[in-house]
Amino acid sequence: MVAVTEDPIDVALVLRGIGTARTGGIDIFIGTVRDTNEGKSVGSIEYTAYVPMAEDLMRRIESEIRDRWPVENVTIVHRIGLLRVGEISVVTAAGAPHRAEAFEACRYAIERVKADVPIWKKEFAPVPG
Amino acid sequence: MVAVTEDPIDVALVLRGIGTARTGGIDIFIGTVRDTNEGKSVGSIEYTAYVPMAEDLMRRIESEIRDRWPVENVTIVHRIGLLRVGEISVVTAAGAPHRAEAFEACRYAIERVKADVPIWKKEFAPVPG
Amino acid sequence: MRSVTALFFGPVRELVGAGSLTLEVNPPFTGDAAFEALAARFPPLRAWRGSLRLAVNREYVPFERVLDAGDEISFLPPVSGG
Amino acid sequence: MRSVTALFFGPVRELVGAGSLTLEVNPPFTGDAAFEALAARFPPLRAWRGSLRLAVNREYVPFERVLDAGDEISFLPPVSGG
Repeated sequence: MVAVTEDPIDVALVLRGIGTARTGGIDIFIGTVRDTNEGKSVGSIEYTAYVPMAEDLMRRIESEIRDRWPVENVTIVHRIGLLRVGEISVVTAAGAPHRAEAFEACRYAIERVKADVPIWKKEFAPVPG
Repeated sequence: MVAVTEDPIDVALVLRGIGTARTGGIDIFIGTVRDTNEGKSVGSIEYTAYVPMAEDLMRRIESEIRDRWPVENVTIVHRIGLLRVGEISVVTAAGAPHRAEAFEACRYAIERVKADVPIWKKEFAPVPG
Repeated sequence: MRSVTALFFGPVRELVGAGSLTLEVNPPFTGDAAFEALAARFPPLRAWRGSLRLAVNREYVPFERVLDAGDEISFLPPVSGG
Repeated sequence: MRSVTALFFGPVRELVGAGSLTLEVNPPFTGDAAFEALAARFPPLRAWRGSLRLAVNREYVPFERVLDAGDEISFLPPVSGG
């Protein structure tokens, strides 16, 4: 499952979609909005995307992963819109028979997202007070 | 947070304990009971532990991780008792400023658990019918 | 001249001040030619040229790619999702 | 003779048929000597020797470790958690 969404990402929901009876290991990466970036205070981040291209690329990444590792399930979800510190911006997850495959696939997914998926962030300083 | 527990592991609860405002990346590994192992059908697995030693070792693993990576939080939880296919046996998680550290710390945790923590499994075939 | 639809995102969108524009591209109708057409209208964009990637119909392609009339193109600034 | 408490887990527990026993260990009072005392009572355990790890007071230690009276020891079969 891949998606670009304006809604908050529900990790419990992601998890329910990722395990099967053949899955022995699931790796989930969760990216959250951090309160600093490159030394500057961050209050919120606005994410924008070239949505249809981003979803096309996510589907391609999923298919690359399925070609490369014996995964049962792959999830790539990125949120867009205005997110506050602590909110989840991205989740990648992979369920596989064994843990090494799950880790590698999940890591590959987030690295590819960060390198190629057309999503941009704009940081805003915390509101004073 | 580390624990050996007889209760089902609540991943949403783990997640709530793992993120802070300084956390940019969280990696969570979830081990589940698979329906086959080395070619044999599995219906359930009974996990037993040398509980106090297991928890001591988990605390040591957490402290090794904190020495080695700038993690905000580490979670290592292993369930014991009789688990059916699909149930979660183990969760390791690490929250860190950046994703590389989160992945490495989370992977280290599960590898150390599997290598050293005194927990044993006994597999049972599925009940026929 | 070939007419294409250019979409803008991230900092490029802020620079252009619009989400999309129709661009008239001169021969040889390449991505480079489309960029020239755009940069003629928004000169500060030239400073970005080295970091932009070209997408045509939602796929990354080289700037040498020849465009067809009606293509959806975008000059994408470095992505920063995650 | 030194008296220690031996705990059993996993397949070793099934073989011994108990969760714990008091073991009387002969000089030189090492983990090896404790294993000898146990294997004398449960000979099939000898086949396991190569794969067992010794824990004394909840820490892995070498079999050469000298035991004190009252130590909690365990001969742990290969772990299989996860």
